[in-house]
Amino acid sequence: MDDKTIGNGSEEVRIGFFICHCGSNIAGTIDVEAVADYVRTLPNVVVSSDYKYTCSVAGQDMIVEDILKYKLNRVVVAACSPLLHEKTFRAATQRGGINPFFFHMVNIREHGSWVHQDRALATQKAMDMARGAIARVKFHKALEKRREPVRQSVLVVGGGIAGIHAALTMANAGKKVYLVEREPTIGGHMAMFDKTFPTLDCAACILTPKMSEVGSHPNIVLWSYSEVTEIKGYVGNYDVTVKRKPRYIKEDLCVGCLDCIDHCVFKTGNTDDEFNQNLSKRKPVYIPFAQAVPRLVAIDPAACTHLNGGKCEQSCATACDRQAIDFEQKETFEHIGVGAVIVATGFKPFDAHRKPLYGYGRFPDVYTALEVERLVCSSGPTGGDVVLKDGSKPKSVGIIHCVGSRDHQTNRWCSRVCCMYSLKLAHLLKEHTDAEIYNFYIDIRTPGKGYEEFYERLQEEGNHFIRGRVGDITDVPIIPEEEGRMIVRVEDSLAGFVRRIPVDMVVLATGLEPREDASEIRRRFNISCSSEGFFLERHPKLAPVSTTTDGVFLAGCCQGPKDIPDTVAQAGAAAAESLVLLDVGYVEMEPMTAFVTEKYCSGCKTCLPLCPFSAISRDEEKGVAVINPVLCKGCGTCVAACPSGAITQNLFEDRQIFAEIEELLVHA
Amino acid sequence: MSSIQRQIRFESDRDPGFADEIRAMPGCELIDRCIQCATCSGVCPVSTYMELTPRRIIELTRNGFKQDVLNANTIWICTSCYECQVECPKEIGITDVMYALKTKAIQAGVEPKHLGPPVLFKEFYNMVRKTGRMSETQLAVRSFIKSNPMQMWGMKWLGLRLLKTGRFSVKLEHMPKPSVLHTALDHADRIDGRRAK
Amino acid sequence: MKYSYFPGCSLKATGRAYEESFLSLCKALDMEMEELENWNCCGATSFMSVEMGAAYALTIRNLAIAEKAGLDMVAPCGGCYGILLKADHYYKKYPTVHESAVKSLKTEGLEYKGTVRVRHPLDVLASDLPPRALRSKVKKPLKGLKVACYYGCRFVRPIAPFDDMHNPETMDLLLKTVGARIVDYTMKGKCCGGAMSGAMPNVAQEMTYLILRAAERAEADVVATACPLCQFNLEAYQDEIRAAHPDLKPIPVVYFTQLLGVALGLDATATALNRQIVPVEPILREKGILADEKKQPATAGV
Amino acid sequence: MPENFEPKILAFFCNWCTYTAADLAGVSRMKYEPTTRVVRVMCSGRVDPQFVLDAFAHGADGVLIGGCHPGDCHYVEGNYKLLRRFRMLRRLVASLGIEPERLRMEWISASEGERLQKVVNEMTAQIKLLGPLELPERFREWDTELHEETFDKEREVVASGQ
Repeated sequence: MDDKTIGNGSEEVRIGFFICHCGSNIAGTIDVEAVADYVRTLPNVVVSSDYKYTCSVAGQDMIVEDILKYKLNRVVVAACSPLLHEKTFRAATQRGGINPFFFHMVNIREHGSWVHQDRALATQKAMDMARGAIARVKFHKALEKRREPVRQSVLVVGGGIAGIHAALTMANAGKKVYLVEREPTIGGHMAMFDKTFPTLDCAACILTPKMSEVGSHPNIVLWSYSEVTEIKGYVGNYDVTVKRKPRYIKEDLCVGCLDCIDHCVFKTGNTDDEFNQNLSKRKPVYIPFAQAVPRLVAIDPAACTHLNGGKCEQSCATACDRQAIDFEQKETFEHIGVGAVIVATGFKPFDAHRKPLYGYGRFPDVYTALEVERLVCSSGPTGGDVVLKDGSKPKSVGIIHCVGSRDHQTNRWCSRVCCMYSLKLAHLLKEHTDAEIYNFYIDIRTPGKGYEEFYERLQEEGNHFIRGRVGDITDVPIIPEEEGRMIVRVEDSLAGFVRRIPVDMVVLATGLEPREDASEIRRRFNISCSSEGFFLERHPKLAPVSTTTDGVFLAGCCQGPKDIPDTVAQAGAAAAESLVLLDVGYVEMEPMTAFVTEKYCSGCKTCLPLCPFSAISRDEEKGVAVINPVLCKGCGTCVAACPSGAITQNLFEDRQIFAEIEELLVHA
Repeated sequence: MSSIQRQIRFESDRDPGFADEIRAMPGCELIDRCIQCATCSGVCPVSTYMELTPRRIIELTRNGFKQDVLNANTIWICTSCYECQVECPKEIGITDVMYALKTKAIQAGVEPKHLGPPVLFKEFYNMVRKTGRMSETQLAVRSFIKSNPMQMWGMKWLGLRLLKTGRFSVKLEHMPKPSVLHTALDHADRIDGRRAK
Repeated sequence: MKYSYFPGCSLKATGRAYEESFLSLCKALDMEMEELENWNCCGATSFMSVEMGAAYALTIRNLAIAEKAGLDMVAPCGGCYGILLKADHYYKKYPTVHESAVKSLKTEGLEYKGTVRVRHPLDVLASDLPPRALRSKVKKPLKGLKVACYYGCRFVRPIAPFDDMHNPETMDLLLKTVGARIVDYTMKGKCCGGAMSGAMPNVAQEMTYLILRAAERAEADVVATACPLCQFNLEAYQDEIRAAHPDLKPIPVVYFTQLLGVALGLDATATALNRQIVPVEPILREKGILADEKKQPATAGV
Repeated sequence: MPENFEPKILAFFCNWCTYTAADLAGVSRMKYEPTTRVVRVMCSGRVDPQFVLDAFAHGADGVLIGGCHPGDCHYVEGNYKLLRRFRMLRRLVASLGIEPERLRMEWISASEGERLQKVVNEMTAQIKLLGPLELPERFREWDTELHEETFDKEREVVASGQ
């Protein structure tokens, strides 16, 4: 075969090769001039040059100019990862007047200079990789991106502050929003907080207006007590199934008068109130808290006598003059179509039982931070009275930072918010009890607007700051003043000696971790997790709210621990990214789909069950397989399986890959 | 004596090779991970008696302040109960570091000559190397003679109590065949973290 | 059930009540303990403090001998148990330890492949007996006896193969099985001072004081231990501790094997109760566990 | 075995997991052996057994296939399809007399840069011990042998007068 004429049609293949120094990132380890010199000797290569920063405007212009000057019809760039700059160079190729898919990229930075030390071997590897690309690009074809319309609606999963803010932003932009929340009310963790740092705004005062706005917004469909069970389709066109759990209340009839709660046969609560961190009891028919949205009661099937098959006069049902209570209610499923998805499923507080050292669950007056949030809150279980389990007021409180965080035995990461919320709780506890407050910390981290100033304020308020992670909490006194109290044993590392500090109350600043079901959610939405289990953004700096799945965005603590300002900012960003997608109105589909060459297809049906997207069907008339390009996502599994080689995947054609393999191994 | 002394360390006071020697000993490889959180000192049952808390030992060791570390009473007070090691959030083998430092101090000959623990360790070592077993009474007597002979008087009641309950034995215990152990131990490497030349 | 038995040095001296009670208990439960041939001292904390290479070689030698026997190796002393376990672990983890030990073992024609399972009597009694084997043999349940189980350091630190590192419970469960009431106190895993009791008596005695005090406050009648060093430190120095802390009442400190023996109705020689410095019989009689008959003369053998 | 033998490992990495993991290893500057030559595919399910055989036939000393962990496939189940094929392929390769260490399949997720480093280094070390595969050279030898054999046979046939 004549090499000069391989390719699309009969024209001569003219390849331009460009290798990037990336400053010293590549050139420091790989002899780029040698690679350029070598590639120049390969067949069909018309021009081969190196450049300091190929991705710069000047670098791209060089490619465009060379395409015109040397009448190039193929371009190969050896630089960084295609996941970073393939788009850039495809665009440059297009500007040179040729189809962007006549371009191929060689990764010699992430897979080369950054991971190897031996200059000769790294250079050899770069030459091999370049040769493989040169061989493959000859077989490239002109391809067109297909456009698909985008549905003008969005699914927001999770109704914490992230989901609320994202939903409102989208809804205010005129888009239809489906907000799905697992609990009976939206509000998330923020609704449980008393005040917010560093401004000490009342959390409820700033959150509940947003919650009611969600509840009444004409563009928002709010499904609480519901879960997304299935999502199919692709960017711009997702088909979603939502399971609506029975709350045993007809939502359209309930007006939230709460008469049913008053008339429940249980005169006081019979089950732990999750919203109050189990510090109080609630009835089986309940509303999580006064400002819950939607303002609908729910009946807890685990606590309700009737739903457990017991005998009950069902006084709640008779009390409701609108007959809204329906014990026969079953779960239902809603099917919706959306253009984008914002995942805002939040976090789980670290379980303090996992650090037995601190005596949580052993000593009655060891609390988690979230429990203390409820204790200091005037709508909390004690009406805002900070009292110990025996009813007395603490005279001395120890706040232990970094519980579960920065710890190889539990979670390695810094949870980012604990320092600041500990300071806030220190302030509130001081205000409520006038106790001596001891903060036991490793480092105080206050990177935020007004945060360091808040720390200073706390210092001036007379709080104690002891730099040392607590080693022991004991009830064995060695001097009389320790009698009957918990004694915190800690090295005051700035003073350089060990101290024993008797306290009446211990607060554990528990860190943030991924929810237990994070990995289930991740699979459902086809996104990735970082090693610790938080959802992975597409790029840590440049695409912080996108995921590897187009049209699925992240907001809030499901992506990593963050405070309320950052969460709201990220939720806004996720909404903005979704809006871009919706407002452009169409998505360009990558052309790497598969197609069947009819004359080779024997109609054996091997491929049919392989496609997870049901993109392949059989034309019974012709007896051949047909691939629907709209449904095909371009994985290539059917291509590899076709016994007669009738299926081709654009950009990953057999002849392209074989050419690449063989040339990669020339020097082997 | 009462003149005011300058309290400062110069770079020349450091022995960077020392930190490497310790890092190379079993269990000591993670000392650079320490964030000085002080959990070790907080949980250590005897840190209250130490001149330098375990946290400071780690910091001084990794910075090569050999003299400060080897001369502190800390390493001899450590009872090797491993509380620090299992609670360390960075999973540093703190107890192993203490062992490593003890061997270094004895190698360098800077261990306190009349402090109970180092005297006990050396007596124990010599006895076990010779007989293969440890004989409690003999060991106690030998250690007391070298560290604090007067203490033996205080122990006389204890001795009597043990005698009365049949737990006192002055016999020197030994393995049936200690010679095999002598040869075996002579052929073990000295694991002291020093790079082979 | 047959095991290799590594007594360790203390069980032949101050801790002989442990050996006596443990071996009679094993006999009563049909567990065979075969003492390791020509065993040597595990090295304890002391040897390791002087020379590290020889220290690991010393410990691993015992493992190599046990490997030849092909049985699980039972080490009742907490110190021995912890050190054997750690040596086995480090032998596999650190090439320096491995190479040194291999060279040393070779001189005796030994090798260690790393297959020995080091066990503690607590582990063996709790996991290896058929269900209800212990309970069915109980003749004198320890009804009403309030026991503070004291674990100390080495069963669960730095490696905890059979119990919770932060809240060990095996001894509690065993003694509960024979009818004892277990009191809860926060010092059960704290260090007793170990080998320092002789070398730094004032330091060690403060540590034991806190443990005994905590047990006393929890209203324990007796403290149960599973290590000769712990037992010795907690029991033998009570008079000396009382000099500094007159509030400390005498409290018997026994081996858990002694209590199990009592519950199984084993005789006084088998349970070695006569070796107590702080006698335990009075409280056992008071609770009606031991018959309140004629006082037996203290006939301690040497 | 030639001195300083540097094995060539042809690697097929899926775009979403293992290729990204390799990028992460790069960004984290994790050093590993410069022995791999990576072919990027969108999904490990695209890896055709013929690719693997072709790689060996053209001189690869080893072939590494990297995909997403089971259940994590970007295309739902492409990696399961690979797994099925791989089982067959492994037997085929073994029957060709190629050592099993030379063909490896690994699930490496986007966050497991460290794992990628470990796998490449491990595989390189194993193949260095095995030495070069040199299948093309062996093919040439076999061809010659085959030629000679047939030639001999033909001669025999001619000599026997048929």
